[in-house]
Amino acid sequence: MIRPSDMMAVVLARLIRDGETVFHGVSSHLPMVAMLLAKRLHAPHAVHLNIGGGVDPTMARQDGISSAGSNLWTDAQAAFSLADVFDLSMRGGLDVAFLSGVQFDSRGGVNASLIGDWQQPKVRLPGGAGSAVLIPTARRAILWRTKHDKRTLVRDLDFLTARGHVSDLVTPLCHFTMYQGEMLLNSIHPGADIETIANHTGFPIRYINLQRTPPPTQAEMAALQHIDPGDLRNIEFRSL
Amino acid sequence: MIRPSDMMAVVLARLIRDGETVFHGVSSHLPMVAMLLAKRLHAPHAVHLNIGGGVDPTMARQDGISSAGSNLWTDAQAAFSLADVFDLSMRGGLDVAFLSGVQFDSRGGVNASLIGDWQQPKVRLPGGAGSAVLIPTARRAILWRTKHDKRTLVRDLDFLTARGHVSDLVTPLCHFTMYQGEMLLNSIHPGADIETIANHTGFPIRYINLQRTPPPTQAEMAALQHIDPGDLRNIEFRSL
Amino acid sequence: MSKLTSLPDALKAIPDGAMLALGGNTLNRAPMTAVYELARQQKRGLRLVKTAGAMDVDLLCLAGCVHSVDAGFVSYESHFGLCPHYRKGVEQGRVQSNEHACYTVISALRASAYGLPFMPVAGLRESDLRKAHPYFATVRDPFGGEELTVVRALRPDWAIVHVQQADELGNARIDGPLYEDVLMTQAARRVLVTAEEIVPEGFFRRSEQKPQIPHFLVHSVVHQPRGASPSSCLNHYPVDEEEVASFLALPDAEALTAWLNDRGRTAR
Amino acid sequence: MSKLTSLPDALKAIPDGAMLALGGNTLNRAPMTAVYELARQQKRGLRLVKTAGAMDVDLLCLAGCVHSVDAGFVSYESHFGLCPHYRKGVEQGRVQSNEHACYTVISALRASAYGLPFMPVAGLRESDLRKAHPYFATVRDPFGGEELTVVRALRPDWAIVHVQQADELGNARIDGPLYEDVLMTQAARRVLVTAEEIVPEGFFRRSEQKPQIPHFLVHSVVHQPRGASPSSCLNHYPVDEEEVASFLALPDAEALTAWLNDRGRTAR
Repeated sequence: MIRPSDMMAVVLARLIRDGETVFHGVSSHLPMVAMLLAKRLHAPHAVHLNIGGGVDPTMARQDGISSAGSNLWTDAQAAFSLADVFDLSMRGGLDVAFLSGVQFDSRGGVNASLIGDWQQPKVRLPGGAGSAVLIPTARRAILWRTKHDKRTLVRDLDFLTARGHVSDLVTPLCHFTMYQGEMLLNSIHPGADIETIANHTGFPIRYINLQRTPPPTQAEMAALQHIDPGDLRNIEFRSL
Repeated sequence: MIRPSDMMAVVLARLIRDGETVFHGVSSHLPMVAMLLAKRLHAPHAVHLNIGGGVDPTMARQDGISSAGSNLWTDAQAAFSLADVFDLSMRGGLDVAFLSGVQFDSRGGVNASLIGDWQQPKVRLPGGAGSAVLIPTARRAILWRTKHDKRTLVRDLDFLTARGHVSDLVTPLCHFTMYQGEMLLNSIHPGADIETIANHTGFPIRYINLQRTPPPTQAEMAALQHIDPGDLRNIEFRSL
Repeated sequence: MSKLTSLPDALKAIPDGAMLALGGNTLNRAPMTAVYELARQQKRGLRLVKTAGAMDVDLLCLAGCVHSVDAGFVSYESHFGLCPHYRKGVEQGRVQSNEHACYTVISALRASAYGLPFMPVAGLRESDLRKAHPYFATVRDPFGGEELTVVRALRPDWAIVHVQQADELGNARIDGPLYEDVLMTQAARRVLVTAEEIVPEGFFRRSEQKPQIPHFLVHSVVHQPRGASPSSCLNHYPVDEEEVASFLALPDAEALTAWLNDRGRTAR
Repeated sequence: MSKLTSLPDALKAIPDGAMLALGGNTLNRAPMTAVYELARQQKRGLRLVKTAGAMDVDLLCLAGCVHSVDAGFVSYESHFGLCPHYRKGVEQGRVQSNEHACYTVISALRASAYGLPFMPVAGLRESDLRKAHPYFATVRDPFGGEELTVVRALRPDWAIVHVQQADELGNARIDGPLYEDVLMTQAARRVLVTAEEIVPEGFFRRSEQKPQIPHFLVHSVVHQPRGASPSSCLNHYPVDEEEVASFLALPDAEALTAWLNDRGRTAR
């Protein structure tokens, strides 16, 4: 049995290419672990940027609470603050930004702001953090969400926090990629099937070249165990 | 015989009030020494800001060449970069900026840019450094110049580098202060007289309350010797 | 010229309705003891500014201190989830949520630090944030370029930051992540520093690590060991999860008062 | 992934006509050995950017490398006085002087670093600089305020900075005054670092003093002890006054060639 957190961490890691500058923010344990995994496996020269400002942390310390804490600083090899990262993206120098949200549409739109009417919201969400400026400016914005249902993948967003350079959306069931402004189903994770996905998705499922997501390899699982013994990659699932 | 450099350092120092934030830039040995003098005597809580970014240096090291060097850093008590100082002034937080130039008019205008026509200058000067933004934004801009002649104090500037909150102009002969937009002669240094000043000034000399500049006191001279054993205050006179 | 004072005295200077920038990020180096005391003093109408807030914002919302929150993100991150009291406050119309991208908070603070009424923001394009909030507008590039989104300056009345070391004059040194703290001290009218440790005057003169916050920007200094707890403070303590959970278990504002009083007795 | 290279090779990548930001300030931590090599390679049409330049700008003007200088101040400060070759170049129309307030250089670099076409500048008001130079313009505050001066972005093709320590990857640490160096590395398209000392990979991971310049912004690293001399370098050497005087005694560009060759032979 493959845990969704392991599968998602591995899929996110595989999307990182060697040498890319990659940022994740708060509440981002899955991308944080994915980044460490990618650097350990196929992308040793990817650059790990984060809110605390430590460049390329090894995260020998495993604090569980924050993906913006000083465990991303202490063994970093340089300083590059959150403001610096944003500036980098604004001038076109950020390759990848990992971002999440609560609603996603089929055109790469993200809502992390609110449910209901924006002038009188039914649910006030945490907010998009960097999304509104990073999704339009990073070369690729990779989205992830640990829920996959019709309230999450919707036909129409209640509020458009950001739209722009979204390239991927990874859920516990599958991996979408953007093609000509539309989210196409790219691969289905082990254990899921297209009917389940369609029944849990609020927008029409379309694809051109449908694949099975390769399950985590032994090397990937071993590396995951090594870099994330505290199972931070599962923290979003534990708190569901 | 009172040296002009001693007299000028003392006059500049007396203009600094306790607790003020005070900035000087490059080529500014006289204000640099004046600042140390003021802090030692009547203004211990004045804040010494400079290009290197060291706040309140004691300048135990006496390097002669630069007033922007790291001798203003090593024993500073905090960091505040040149950009920080400019920002401070822009938001109204800088009390005093010491600035110089090559031409000055009777309305507090400064030319540090060029002699002749600006499209085809006869003499290219070093440039106003921070003048164009500091003179309009610092509470008080204090000007000094180690020359006092009709080419320096002019009726009309060849080029207006900056105008704004000039409060004082100190020369080897005298001290002008601004009153209602006009430079009035405020005090005459020992050894000078009003005829000499008038003959060496390109704009009409006007005053309302003319004083003699009190010569350096014994305490001031002793402090000068102590804080400036290398005679940095005289460097602009040596290079004339 | 010592600026050392007690936390209650320092915070008495902050009036109702003040705009406050709070240092740190989520559960990291937030000035929590000062936040507790703001709640104890029952401040009203505070306008909070932060890129990413958590228990600081949530507690002040529960205590009824908050008029508005200018932030990019308000949540405890994944482990403790959403901020219930902030949410409820916004949903019931008591708290105004001025959502920013975290970067537009930074840009708005930079505008104030640079003495400007606004700051252009390159990245803010297709987003309902622009239409929903009057602090966004556009200007045209006078050099022949396109229209740009700009954000209005945020000029906090106070910045409150917790640091590892400070001296009595107000020179303050942060170890590790700075977050937006230094910018906040430059954007705000006044600055309150709480510090784990008060070092002797002259300490920093002998150090190669100069304080990032110079004394003349700082109005009050409070010696407050564990002043960021239950958020973390590098070289001192991690997040105190039990304490966060204890707060989140409080049913209402009345319970909070008792809870804060408990902590006040042990702290003083 | 070592970016270590020789200075001649590193500078071959810089084409004629490039816009170059030079680190340091006046005779302090300027990348002088790189400047010597630029002159040796007879670059043409360089557009220099600096808040306050001195021998770096002057030498490149004498060598005929310079098209324009965007700076607030160009002089050796009081001791050695004006820059004769810069002056002559401007006065004879060979060098274009784009005078800035030092702050508008900073603002123009910030604009590039922030991905913006321009930056508003609060302080630039009554000055002929505004009318003389097309890189100044105005915009109106869309929040109902006044007109503001703005400065056009400066986006250097290269920033060249000299630091005390770097590793082979390009992580670079400056001790003491930063001047505008860090901003320059963020505003420029590419960065060349010359360093007094090359530290082993991992050195900075164990240090509490993190490099202010991260590796991924840096394209080449050159091990260049005394690379700022004759300007000063904190913890290494003061200004070499004899060397500055020796340069200032050169009668013409031909003499400079011989003088640079002398220094090239001893340096390599």
